[in-house]
Amino acid sequence: MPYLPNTSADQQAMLDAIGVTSIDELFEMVPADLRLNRPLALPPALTEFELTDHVGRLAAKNTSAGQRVCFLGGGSYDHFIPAAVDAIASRGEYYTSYTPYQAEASQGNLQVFFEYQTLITRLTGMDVSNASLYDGGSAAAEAVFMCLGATGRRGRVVTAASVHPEYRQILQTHLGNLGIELVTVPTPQGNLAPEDLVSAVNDQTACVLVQQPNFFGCLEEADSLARIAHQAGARFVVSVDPISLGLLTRPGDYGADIVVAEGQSLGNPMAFGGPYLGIIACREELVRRMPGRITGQTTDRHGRRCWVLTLQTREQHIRREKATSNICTNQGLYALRATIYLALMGPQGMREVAELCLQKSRYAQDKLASGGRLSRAFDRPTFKEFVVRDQEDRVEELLEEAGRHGFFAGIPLGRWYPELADSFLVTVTEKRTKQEIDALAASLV
Amino acid sequence: MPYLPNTSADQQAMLDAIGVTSIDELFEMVPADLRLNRPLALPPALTEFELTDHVGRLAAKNTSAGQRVCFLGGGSYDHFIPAAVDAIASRGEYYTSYTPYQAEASQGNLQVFFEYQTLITRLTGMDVSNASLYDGGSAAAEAVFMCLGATGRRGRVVTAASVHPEYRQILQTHLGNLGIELVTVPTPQGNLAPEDLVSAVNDQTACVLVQQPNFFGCLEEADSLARIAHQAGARFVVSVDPISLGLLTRPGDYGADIVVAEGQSLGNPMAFGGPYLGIIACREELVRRMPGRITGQTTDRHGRRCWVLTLQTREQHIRREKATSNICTNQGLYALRATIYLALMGPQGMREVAELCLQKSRYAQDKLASGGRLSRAFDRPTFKEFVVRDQEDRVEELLEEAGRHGFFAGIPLGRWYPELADSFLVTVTEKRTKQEIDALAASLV
Amino acid sequence: MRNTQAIQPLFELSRPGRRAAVLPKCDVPTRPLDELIPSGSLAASPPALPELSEPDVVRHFTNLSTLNMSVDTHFYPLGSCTMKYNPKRNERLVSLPGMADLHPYQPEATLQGMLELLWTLQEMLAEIGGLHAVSLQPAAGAHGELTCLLMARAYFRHLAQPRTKVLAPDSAHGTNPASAAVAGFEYVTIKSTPRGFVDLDDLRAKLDDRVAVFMITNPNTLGMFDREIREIAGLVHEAGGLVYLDGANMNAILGISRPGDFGADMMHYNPHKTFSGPHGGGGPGAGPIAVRANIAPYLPAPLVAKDGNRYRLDYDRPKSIGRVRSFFGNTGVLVRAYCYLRTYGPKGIREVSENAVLNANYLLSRVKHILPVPQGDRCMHEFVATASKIKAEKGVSAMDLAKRLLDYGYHAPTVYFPLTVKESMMIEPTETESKETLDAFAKTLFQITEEPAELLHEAPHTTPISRPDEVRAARQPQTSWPE
Amino acid sequence: MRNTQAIQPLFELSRPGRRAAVLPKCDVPTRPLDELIPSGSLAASPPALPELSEPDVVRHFTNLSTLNMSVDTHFYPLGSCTMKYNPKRNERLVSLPGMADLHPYQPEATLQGMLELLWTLQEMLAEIGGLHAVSLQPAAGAHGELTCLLMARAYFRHLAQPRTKVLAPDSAHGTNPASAAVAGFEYVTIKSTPRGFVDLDDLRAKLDDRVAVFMITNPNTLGMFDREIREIAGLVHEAGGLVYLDGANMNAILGISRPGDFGADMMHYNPHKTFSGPHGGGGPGAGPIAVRANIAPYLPAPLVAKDGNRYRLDYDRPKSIGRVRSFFGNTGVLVRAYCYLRTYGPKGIREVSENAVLNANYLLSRVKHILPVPQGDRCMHEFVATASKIKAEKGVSAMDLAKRLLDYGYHAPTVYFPLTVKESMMIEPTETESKETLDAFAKTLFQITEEPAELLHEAPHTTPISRPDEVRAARQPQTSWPE
Ligand SMILES: Cc1ncc(COP(=O)(O)O)c(C=O)c1O
Ligand SMILES: Cc1ncc(COP(=O)(O)O)c(C=O)c1O
Repeated sequence: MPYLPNTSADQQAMLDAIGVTSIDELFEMVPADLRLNRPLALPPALTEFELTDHVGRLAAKNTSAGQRVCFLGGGSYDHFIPAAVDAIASRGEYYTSYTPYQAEASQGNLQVFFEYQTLITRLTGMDVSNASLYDGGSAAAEAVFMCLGATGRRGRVVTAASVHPEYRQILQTHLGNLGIELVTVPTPQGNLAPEDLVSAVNDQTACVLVQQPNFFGCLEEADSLARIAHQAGARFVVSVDPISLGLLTRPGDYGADIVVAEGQSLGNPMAFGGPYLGIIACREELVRRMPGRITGQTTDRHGRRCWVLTLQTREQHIRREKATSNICTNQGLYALRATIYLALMGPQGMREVAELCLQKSRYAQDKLASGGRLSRAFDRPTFKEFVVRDQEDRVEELLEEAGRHGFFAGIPLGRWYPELADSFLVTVTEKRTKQEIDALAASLV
Repeated sequence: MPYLPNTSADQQAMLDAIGVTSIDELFEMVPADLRLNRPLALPPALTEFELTDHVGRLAAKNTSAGQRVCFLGGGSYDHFIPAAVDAIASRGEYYTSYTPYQAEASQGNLQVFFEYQTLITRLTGMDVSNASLYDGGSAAAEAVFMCLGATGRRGRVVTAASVHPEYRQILQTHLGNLGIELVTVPTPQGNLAPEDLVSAVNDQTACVLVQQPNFFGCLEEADSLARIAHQAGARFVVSVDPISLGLLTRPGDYGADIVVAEGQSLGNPMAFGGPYLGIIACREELVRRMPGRITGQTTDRHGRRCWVLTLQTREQHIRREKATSNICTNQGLYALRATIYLALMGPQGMREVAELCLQKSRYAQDKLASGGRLSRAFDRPTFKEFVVRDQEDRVEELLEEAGRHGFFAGIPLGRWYPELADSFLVTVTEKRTKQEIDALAASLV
Repeated sequence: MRNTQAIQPLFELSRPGRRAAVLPKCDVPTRPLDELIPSGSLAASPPALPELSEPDVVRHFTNLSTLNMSVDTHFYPLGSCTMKYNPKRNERLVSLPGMADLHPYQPEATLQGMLELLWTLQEMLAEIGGLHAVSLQPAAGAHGELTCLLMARAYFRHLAQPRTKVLAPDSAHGTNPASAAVAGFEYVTIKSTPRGFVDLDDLRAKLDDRVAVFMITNPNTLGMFDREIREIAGLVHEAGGLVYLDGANMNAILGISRPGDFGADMMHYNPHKTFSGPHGGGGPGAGPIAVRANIAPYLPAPLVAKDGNRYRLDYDRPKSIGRVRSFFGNTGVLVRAYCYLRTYGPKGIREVSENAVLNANYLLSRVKHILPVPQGDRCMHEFVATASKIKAEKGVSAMDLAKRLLDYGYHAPTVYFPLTVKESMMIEPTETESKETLDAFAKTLFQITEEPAELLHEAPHTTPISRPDEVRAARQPQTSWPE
Repeated sequence: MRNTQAIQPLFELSRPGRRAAVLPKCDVPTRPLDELIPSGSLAASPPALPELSEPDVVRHFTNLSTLNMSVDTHFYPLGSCTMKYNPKRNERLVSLPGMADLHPYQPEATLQGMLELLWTLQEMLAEIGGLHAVSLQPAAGAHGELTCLLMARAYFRHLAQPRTKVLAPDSAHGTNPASAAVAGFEYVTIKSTPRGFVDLDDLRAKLDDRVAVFMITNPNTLGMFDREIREIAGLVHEAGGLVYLDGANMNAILGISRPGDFGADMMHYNPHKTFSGPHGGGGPGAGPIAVRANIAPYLPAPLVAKDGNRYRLDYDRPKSIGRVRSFFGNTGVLVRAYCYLRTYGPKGIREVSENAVLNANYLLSRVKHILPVPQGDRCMHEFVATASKIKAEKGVSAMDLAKRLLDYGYHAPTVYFPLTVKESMMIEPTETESKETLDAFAKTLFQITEEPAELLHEAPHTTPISRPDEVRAARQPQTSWPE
């Protein structure tokens, strides 16, 4: 076996040293009647060449986003990934190491996480970021848990239909289990109307969670919403698209208490949904409720600047049932990738990628709406995504037809929004060209 | 520009420090009338995304060997490359370093080259290997130069038609230039008949160069040929397929004085012909005529075992016009890849890959010959390649037809051997399956 | 020889106007920004990120990486984490465009290869666990624990049983109690016997009709297989509770004993441990869960279903607890697990555990003369030694030994966990290490115990830094670079 | 912290019976070996290679790599080698299956993308050199030199002129004389002036009707552009000879001055220097050559030709000297060069040389106060300082300084070349280094010159080894591990 160094000679020598005669003897601890007396029913072993061939064939049964022109988004985005990200993240010292419990043997990872935390605070305008959570959706749930604790309010959590439906499902799983009401304010106009929020919050509301830009690609009136939440004594949690922060106001500047985000778009492949990167950042006062690992700067025995995991008394391995969260393994490698991505992009790069998304997606909206059959579902300012309504209400056919022309044209919304069964979500990243957009428009008629 | 750190502020500060007012001033050394007064006529700059898209499109205009079933060989082979080879060779410390002139900052490369040299001597049964030459063809030329020097004979060099035609072209380029006769013994039976060699060599013959297995895939009677060469006082040079040495007698055991080989098959991609790996190994007595770099073991100031470039007095940077060769930059990275490949394969792996090539290619021969239209051109034992004759003498059509069925079926031999215009060379590596071979046979009728 | 300049924090390396990434010109007619975005929503300036060239960035992160120990470079016997070799072939295959470049909302017809792979993995994990249904959605082991506990709540809610308690031994990993709390349970600790087994009397005493789940790690965190697991499960089941198996230590029993067969109703796997998913400096992992038929209806949606030879995502699960994560899950880690299982096959996968246990017992036999191993002479995949003797004799702590090991090129074992053993060093060699490595490690450990205490208190001496001031880090936390 | 066990030579790590690679079962009916191979040709036993597991192999080579300095990790001002940043995007693109997985004998119809790329590269290299035809076949710079000299022989043979001599300045790189010798020429050295320029009188004196080629490196190895190059070329041409431009230093004059315009008839490029091909620990490189129309017929075959919008390999070149390498050439390096040139474009490529020259002159201005720079205050892309003063004053040699630089995390400059300057240190920063790096390097160099001589004689002190015994290595050469 390629990964098993022990030869039978090694095994014999080791058994002798242990003082047993067979490997079976070592398993005596396992009562005979609990042992499996047959081989596991698994498919046969494959050599590296056979495995490569086999998985290659499975991969070939998929149509990759690159084989068509991808206009899909909805929380997972086809942004360009610079080669340097892959080149660095594929170094064994990064991807085959584990949590930096031994700071002296992990300064590489610790400094990267410190840099990651800084980049996230700069991007979001918040005070503190942790070193990653699983994904944007579970990060939203963790943020809500923080607010439940911070406010001591267990009455309700308010969110909007314009928040990613799967994120809301995750919230429902947890809040339903705890018997806390999740109020979802409808967004018929494509965004959360401040007046609707006013009537949804009450003095038992732990927090308000909105998404900016929202699931429909529309911009929320974030500052008004923040004010309303705070007036009700609730915390304001925003789920953002990190790419949009190259251009849009930083959540810290309109009053967010906690910012969460899906970090996939920062240099991580779409990979059928994972691994992704759960971003969470908050205000100073909430730091001791922050879930997951946090890296802090300090000095060593010789006064040298260095980094360590800090504030660990929040964490499960110390506080056990009193911990702020149960998270242990996080998404370190994807925090590294995001750090490299942001270091390569810099302020100008982030600004430009955001502007390209904005301009191209606006161009696509006008182009698609110009045909007659399709129209914009919502008349709101958008960033890189928008909802298109099909007069003829034949979304599935339309998208299948576009597929035959070589496009992943959009995401049908009916599965989450019965009232939008005639609509689909179109996303335009910086990778899409005018030519591709024009061709899409031509194919969608 | 992504690779230019200097900002205009940096440039200004640097110009001030130098004491000039503009970058142009720095170029005053270049007479004005020698300066180009227009931009170079090059295609416009591309961003990383545009370049990736552009080169991706160029790549898509090619049909890769993996997109068809590849039965091509003739000195470049479709052997399997384990993932670990790419993973290690893509580490920056290997591929962005240069010749280990500073031993203290290059022990990684030096030890790898020492291990490479050892693996090559073990594989070939020779005493000394260098740290690589350009490719198998130029290595053959270097070997011949060694023999010219060692024997002092400038009369002729004898080789056989069964040696790779391009290698013989390289020899002709050099020997023709030096006015030394290159005698090429015909091989109508598919191999070099000892009696023919006897009449080709004379007392002015510097060396005999043969290939084992030869270009037609056939085995030469290497030991008899060696004896004949030595009886004539000539050196015996053999060009081998390293993969075959998992199974075949080592050249050192049948009297080779110098062994050369194309190392591509040892973990290196076919890459349209390069970079490849020129392997050369010789007997002790010839070591001071060896071209290129050689790594030697020694100890450092503290008595620690270490490695350095040695016997450099052979080389151009020391001996200049008296050097054994003009080579400077070699193929270090590909020597590394071969080292990793051989370390992964081990004795058993090399034995098994050779046996798979042998058995499968023999199966393919019988299968192809069973159809009626095709027949084996030579009735000689072969290793992984063989020559097929088309009764109907329509090789090009036949191969094109096979191409349409998804096969790179073989290499037409007419371009080098008019007498074999009705034949083509078929290669079967360990990667080819019975199913693929059967399908090839079915398509070649 | 180290390049100290390149590893200055990004923010020190930054210079105004430097750039790495350059974006293409906009090829569509552009509009003024304020026409597209309400001025209030436009940031006054681009984000305050560092400005670097590509060579700066590459040199910075390449040098930083060399400050880490890792499985690719060092023996990494970090107990409970199963730091085994991460196959390069898996990395190659998971990054094929046909695997990595798939959008989660593509039509299922364009995902048949991926769905086939994931469906097969579900089947394999059910078989290995001896259980009936599998969800691949949880993102890590702890997430799997939480998901199963949420399912238990739903299950008992459905049975109209008000069960509010989760029990687990004191040796349990921190995520067990933490997951119980997040799921809204009251957490109760069960004593262990000196050899680390569940104290049956204490368990009996604490079992009642309020107990929903008993969580057990078997083999436990001492690397001991609890012989009484069947009896334990029996007691829990009698009391109407469910048995949860923390599968972090599955590396010891693959193909040898199946949780479903010894009484577990629910379990999670840690593919990043058992199935060679790389640990990524802290993650990602994955936390697939396997359950008995009676729990299956509560699994989070979607699962991969097979109709004839078509594969699809099955969302139609009325009793499902819903989602715990967006999209499908940590697919990349799951693809690696699939590659790993396909590489070993039925016979090989058992050899993994055989050699993991052999290596651990061999190392135990080398170490016990140096540091006492309270649990005795046998273990499964890992064992826990104690430094309390040497601590008493010359004041050298487990931490001192751990730090000194770094000097000799070994990552430290897990120290101070489990909490049930004083000055504990939890050592898990894994099956991918050679006898020579284990011998050299034991020899070094012995050498260290002979070294003067002062030297050890100040260790490590050859690492880039030594003994960071953690108190200061926590007192005045600086968790980001000042603007 | 180093793992010393993993870097033992492979042969010490080997254990009988250990395996990494496992091959598939044979799926065709097999025959006894002796039926297929004459017994005499069958090896008695498999080759005596080391036996290792995959984890062994990965850990061995990963740890070994960290003993190297490299451009990705360190400032590498190795004069004459242009150790610039090697773009990661080029590595990604060259390894696309559509580039890396192509057999050289595939039908041209299946190679149109590759041939288009190579044809365009031929065109670009002709334009940059100001010459007319390009061959991409030579495998490195020295190989390009040799190829051009072989063409010169053919050219003069064709003209029935018995020209037997190649001339070059004493500052020429060793490959120049060596290539001349391999091509069968008599090699004659031309003096240089103190500032490193060609001594015109000596050139005149040695020019006659036996001279075939004058080889010149311009900018020369002191990093000086020879103002008299036109005149020099004129003299050579008058004498009926050809001018060869060694293009190793093209990084100084891209888009600024073209060899063809200043009189060169033939030249080579070093894409692994000028066009960012990685140096690979010694190679591979490539040595494309560009020549004037009158030499074009002698270029090695094949070239890439374009008919309409089809591309093909043109073998039909009756006057060609033939082949110097098998197959097409070091394609992978050429693809990287293409990517590099497409990244910079016309304006950018000139900025490369501007910044290379700016960096060199800036560093010269920092260094000259520490070590004298005989050539004066100006240079092109590199300059040569001398340690002869400090050698005289305190016995510290260029080698001592070079070795000590390693301790501070800098690769050493090229020392003792060119031979025309005593105790020479040839420093080439390249354009991809930042001002801060150059400042820090100069500061360190100054610091070192202040350090005690004894310390420097024994440097380096922080590298894995120090001052290997080269004499011993050469006296009793051990070039492989004993069987
Ligand atoms: C025994 C045990 N249980 C649970 C966990 C949690 O798994 P994860 O880190 O994947 O969330 C771990 C690993 O840290 C563990 O060792
Ligand atoms: C001036 C000069 N000429 C020629 C060469 C030879 O080039 P290569 O090493 O690519 O053969 C070099 C590089 O080593 C050089 O610096």
